[in-house]
Amino acid sequence: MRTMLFRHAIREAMDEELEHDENVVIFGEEVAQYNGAYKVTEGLWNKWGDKRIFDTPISEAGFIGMGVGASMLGVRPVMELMFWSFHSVAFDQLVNNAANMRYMSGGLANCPIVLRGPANGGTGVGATHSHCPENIFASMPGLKVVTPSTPADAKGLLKAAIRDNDPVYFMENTLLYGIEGEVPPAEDGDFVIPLGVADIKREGTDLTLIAHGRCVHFALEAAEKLQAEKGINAEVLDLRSIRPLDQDAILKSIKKTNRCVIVDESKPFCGVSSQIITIIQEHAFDYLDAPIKRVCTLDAPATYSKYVEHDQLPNVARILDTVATIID
Amino acid sequence: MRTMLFRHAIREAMDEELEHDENVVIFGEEVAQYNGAYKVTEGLWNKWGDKRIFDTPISEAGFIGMGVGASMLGVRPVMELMFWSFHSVAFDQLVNNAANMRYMSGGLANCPIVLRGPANGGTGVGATHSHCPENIFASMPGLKVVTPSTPADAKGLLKAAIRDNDPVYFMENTLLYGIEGEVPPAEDGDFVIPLGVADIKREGTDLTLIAHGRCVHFALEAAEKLQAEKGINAEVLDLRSIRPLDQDAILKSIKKTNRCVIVDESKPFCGVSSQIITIIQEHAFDYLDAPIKRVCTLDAPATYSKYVEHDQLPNVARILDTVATIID
Amino acid sequence: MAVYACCALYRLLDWQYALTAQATKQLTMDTSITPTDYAAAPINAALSAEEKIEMYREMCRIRRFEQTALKYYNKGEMAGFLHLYIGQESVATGTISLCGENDHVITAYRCHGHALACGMEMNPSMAELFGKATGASKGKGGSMHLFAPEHNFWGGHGIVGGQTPLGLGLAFGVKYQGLKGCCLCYLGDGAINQGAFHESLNMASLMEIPVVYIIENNGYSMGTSQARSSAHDGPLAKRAEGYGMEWDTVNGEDVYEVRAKTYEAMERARNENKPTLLEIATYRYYGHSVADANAKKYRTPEEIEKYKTYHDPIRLWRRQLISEGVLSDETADAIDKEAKLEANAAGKFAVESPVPTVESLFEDVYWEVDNDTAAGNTGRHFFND
Amino acid sequence: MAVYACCALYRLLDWQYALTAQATKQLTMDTSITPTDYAAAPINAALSAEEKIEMYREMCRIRRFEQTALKYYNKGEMAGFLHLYIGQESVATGTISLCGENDHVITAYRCHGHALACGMEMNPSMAELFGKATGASKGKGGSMHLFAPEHNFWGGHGIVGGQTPLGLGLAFGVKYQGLKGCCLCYLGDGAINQGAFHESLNMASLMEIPVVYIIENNGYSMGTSQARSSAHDGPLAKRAEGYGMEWDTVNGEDVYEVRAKTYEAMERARNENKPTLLEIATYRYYGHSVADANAKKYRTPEEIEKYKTYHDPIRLWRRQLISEGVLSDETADAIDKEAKLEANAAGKFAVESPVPTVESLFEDVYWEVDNDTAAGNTGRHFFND
Ligand SMILES: Cc1ncc(C[n+]2csc(CCOP(=O)(O)OP(=O)(O)O)c2C)c(N)n1
Ligand SMILES: Cc1ncc(C[n+]2csc(CCOP(=O)(O)OP(=O)(O)O)c2C)c(N)n1
Ligand SMILES: [Mg+2]
Ligand SMILES: [Mg+2]
Repeated sequence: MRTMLFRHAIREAMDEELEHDENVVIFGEEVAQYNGAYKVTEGLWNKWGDKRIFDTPISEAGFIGMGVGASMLGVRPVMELMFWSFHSVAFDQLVNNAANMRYMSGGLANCPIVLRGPANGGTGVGATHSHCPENIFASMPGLKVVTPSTPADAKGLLKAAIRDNDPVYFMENTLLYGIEGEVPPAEDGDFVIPLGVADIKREGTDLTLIAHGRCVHFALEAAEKLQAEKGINAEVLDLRSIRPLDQDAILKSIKKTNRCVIVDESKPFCGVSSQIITIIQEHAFDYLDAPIKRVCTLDAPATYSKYVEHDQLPNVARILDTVATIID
Repeated sequence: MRTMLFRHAIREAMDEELEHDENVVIFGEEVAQYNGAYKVTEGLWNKWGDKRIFDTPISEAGFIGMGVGASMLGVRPVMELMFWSFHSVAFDQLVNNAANMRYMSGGLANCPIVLRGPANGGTGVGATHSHCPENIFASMPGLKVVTPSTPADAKGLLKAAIRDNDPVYFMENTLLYGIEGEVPPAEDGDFVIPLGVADIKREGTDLTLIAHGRCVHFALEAAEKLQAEKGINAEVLDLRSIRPLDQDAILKSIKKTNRCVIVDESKPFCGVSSQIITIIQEHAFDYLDAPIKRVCTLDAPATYSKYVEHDQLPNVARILDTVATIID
Repeated sequence: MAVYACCALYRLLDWQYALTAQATKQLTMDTSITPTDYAAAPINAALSAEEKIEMYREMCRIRRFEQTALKYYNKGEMAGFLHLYIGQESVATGTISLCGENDHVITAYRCHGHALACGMEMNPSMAELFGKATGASKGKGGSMHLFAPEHNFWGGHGIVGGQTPLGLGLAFGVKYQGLKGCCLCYLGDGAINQGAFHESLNMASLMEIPVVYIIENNGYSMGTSQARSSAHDGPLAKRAEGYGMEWDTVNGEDVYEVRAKTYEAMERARNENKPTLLEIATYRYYGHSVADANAKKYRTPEEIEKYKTYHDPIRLWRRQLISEGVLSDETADAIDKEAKLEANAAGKFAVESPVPTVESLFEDVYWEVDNDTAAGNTGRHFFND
Repeated sequence: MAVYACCALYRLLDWQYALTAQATKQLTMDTSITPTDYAAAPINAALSAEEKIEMYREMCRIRRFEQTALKYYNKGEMAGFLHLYIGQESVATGTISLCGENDHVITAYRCHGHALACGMEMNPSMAELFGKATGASKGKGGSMHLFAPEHNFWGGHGIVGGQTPLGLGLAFGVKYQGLKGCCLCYLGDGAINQGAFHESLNMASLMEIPVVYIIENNGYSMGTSQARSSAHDGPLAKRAEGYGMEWDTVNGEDVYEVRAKTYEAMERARNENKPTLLEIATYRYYGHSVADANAKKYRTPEEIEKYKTYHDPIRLWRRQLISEGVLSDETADAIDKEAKLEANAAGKFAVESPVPTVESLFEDVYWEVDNDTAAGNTGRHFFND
């Protein structure tokens, strides 16, 4: 199978969907003529021209609201937030207009939009630029939140997101843009991965590591170490989408392993991990042999300092330490 | 002891703090000449005049940012959001400038602000006006979140909030403004309730009901019914502040009762309740005789219809039903 | 710098500025405006008698609808807020009378007038205010959030200024789809100070989006007079100049003027993809919402009376049509009575309508779930324990 | 309507508009501007030779500081972004040279120049870029978030436009405390299209807040030329008229002009509590940030060369002072060399400084916790399991 970069997988998804549906239109800051701040949209402007992909002013509330409005008429905007952190200046459009439109209209209006861009720490850009807001948006009924971890998932999930008739917030990670992975060739037909299906990235029996986004890679690395160093066989479950959530897959794995550590780059207080714990303790209470533990971003605003930023984020060492508290 | 209305207790707190510190200044939409959309600031403009309390345009990002900026110079703004729901148009000022300023300046700048106003459903104003964002703001290190349930708590906690040197987001409830309760007379001296101290609103042995804000009243009513109808003696723990959080009080009560239902008006996904569950299952895992259950706002955008809004919110009947699933 | 570009047609509005700024001026001012100057504009000259009468009927319907709603609101039949449009009917009626099949409308929470003018029926509108299952939004939206996409009416939006980028988007959609149309996006005089509106104005002008922004300047945002909420030099609409955008001011009590100037803006949008910012002077008779206890405190009873007496848009239009010989007093009364009956029937319909079920709370959250698609059936969507 | 108010002094800026709009014009334009017109303004006439030289020194320090930073950034010593101010030094230097003890400064992420001009030292500034414990913010803020409150410098802010209400607040604070001062709040030409800025302009004018907003118009927001981001009619600053606010345009390469016009605005703020919107034409030589791979794609190498050759503010000021007889070539070189040595020393300081500890992550989150108060010790503040 061919391999490709994460960023190119995302681009390919957009390229194919631009082809697939003439209502798909891409906009955001620097996505067209500049080719994208992170080169995710590279070449699309050249190929598709001003109508299908264009640059906007630095007006996130304005352009996202515009996307929501246009989507009600059947346009399918795929909008880039240069950083998901900039959700803060467009929050009303994101959580009221996009999330509530269908509801408040009793189903008469509809909002088939995709917002995508990087949401992550780890790049030395400090507190204002390192938000991981998947917990916030997933807490809002009406929204869907997707956090791919591999090039193939990124492509397949983004295509599903663009075809979805509900607002989908697609959170990438700048530190994954450069990773390479297998992606089925375009000739093999449409490659779409449904939202709401978790993926067992590694089978195991002793412990479940639940993760999403970049943390999946930490979990996988930790799992190999656990196997090699302690003979612990960890299962790694990649949530892939936070809402809809594959609860069945979570519970199935827990019922098999009876132990769980959640690796989650969002902050601990009311983070995604706290919701997973809530679900597990309710639905698999009797299957747990130990409290569920978690490895989240340390609970302070994101530091700038590259000397400690790595420690502030979930990482392999912290996962191993945490696992050690519930299994040996 | 004298009794007073919840809204008057809040007003008295502000009145006293205006007196206590000349840096305290109140502003927001309609707070001065109109006397407040919910009459919480009634009379203060008459008494204190334009310098200490004034009206702003409908520019939440502008006026909250102004408060943050002024606070760095030692001014102590107490700002009203007519509805906390309007946080959506000022989110950046609230979660970046207020929450991160101290951090990003390495402690050189400081943000002693209070944002207050009602955050609740139940008044038939629909999805855009019924947000309960305590989970969102409490998830941000750097912020403090307070949710009083009685007139006395409202007064004492607001005074503590105004004197606090960190940003405090104080969430009231329009449906509590009209309740009456005992409040120590002003002559008895400064009545300040520290943030971070939960209050046992009812002692019990069989079950802990954890709540905050208006849900405390539902919990209390449910507890009386449980006692009367089933002989179940429920403890009602009022969190009072969400961050700082009185974890000790929570764990102590759980270790006594071994059973817990959380009553929380925020939405279930990543709500405050999910964080409490996370803490309990980690720190009191072996003390639990049953999974922790919760009664949250039903997971859809807030409906407008008064015919079902009550059912969408936590209420006594839902608490009783939920309690019945873990104890009889 | 900053010389106020004097505008000859800026009458009522000028007056209103004076009014709010210096309350003493209000009783001495000239109120002898006759709404005829714009009758000769081609778009008005082309009106048939029926069309003129239709507008009269529309205004009566809006007012009667709201009077009925008010009655039930006061009886406790409705939840939350009720923001009445009474006094402003000429704005929605006049502007929306110009809309064709590719023109779209969106507004804020004071939305009943626009909804009806777009063709939304009274029954589902009224039932929505009641929160009944037969409401346009099945009781989920309420008074601030009426919707009728089949009539190109896209709400009803509760967050001040939040609809302004949506209006941009509707107009963008029309243009994207290669249609000749525009979007009329309404907002209040207080809403102009929300950031999202500013962003929208810049984008509309920069990207040539066929949107017409209409400030319904009724002089107040809740209890705050326009002078206390907006710094400006000349009309509010003049802010458009900062974006290289066309603008105009309109005397809202004159249906002919409303139509003539809005038509110009709509044609500019449809033919040149150029946006316009219009400011229409108008007045609300009731409080900000019915719950506004201060409605007569931040403005004098005399001020309100003056508007009702001299500037009521329905009365003025009726007088105009009668003077044109288009309408007789009897027909006018009959039309009004019919509107009243229709509103009463809608009230009755709403009263008798069923209430929503709790299960229905989870409908209309996700399209994919409602439509029982594969996507709607994959993964957990709702998180009630 | 919308006639562009011609402004005789609008030279460089006019040119720049032409430049970005029609790239062909750039090589034929007149570049023989001599920065002397404003030398006679009282605020400039009053300058001592030392003060003039001080400004030269400041500009050299800013440039040398950033060149050193760039060197270390390219070596991989820094995290994230580095937004260089090189080419714009006259703006921060000229404007901040006017600040007294009650004047405050706040800006966006391109903040090194303002920080140094305010009096922030090179060592903590450089160490902050390195993320070291000796950094001004202990390595927590980084390049975009320098702070020096003891010098009335309030950051360094990363969210575009997010600092503009803060600037309003600093100015409000000065006024509230009964002091005679103002706030200089800087933003870029791209930032003007953020909603928060619009809200701030209205409030500043309406509430009479002594703030001076300074648009540093360097022609681009990342890869987007001003013409592609803002719709306007005349200068960007003219948007101020929509708020009844004073405005002016400034040729940023001329320190005298920068000072003369900014002084006027500051005096208006200090004496009359009236805000001003200034637009200062300037240019950045490097990419948006050092990571900007396209820096020479969205603008031609010739354009950049032209600015460096004919409009470099340091070279122009140096030439000016030499022609005034205030500075000799030798002294000028010596000052520059000293600045370079200072920057090198700061680099060395940063290299040798200790890194932060993981424990320090939890400092500076809450004042009450850091100060070990009762409040800081009540309840749980941090939620690491
Ligand atoms: C962002 C936001 N802030 C505040 C409010 C509360 N609010 C609702 S309407 C209103 C006044 C708006 O006045 P205006 O724009 O003039 O419209 P009008 O009511 O006169 O039609 C206010 C403050 C809101 N709904 N949204
Ligand atoms: C709200 C927000 N949107 C986008 C960005 C990303 N961004 C940072 S700087 C910038 C360009 C700003 O240009 P301008 O205001 O002209 O300032 P300059 O860089 O020229 O100094 C962009 C798009 C951001 N930091 N914040
Ligand atoms: Mg109004
Ligand atoms: Mg710029």
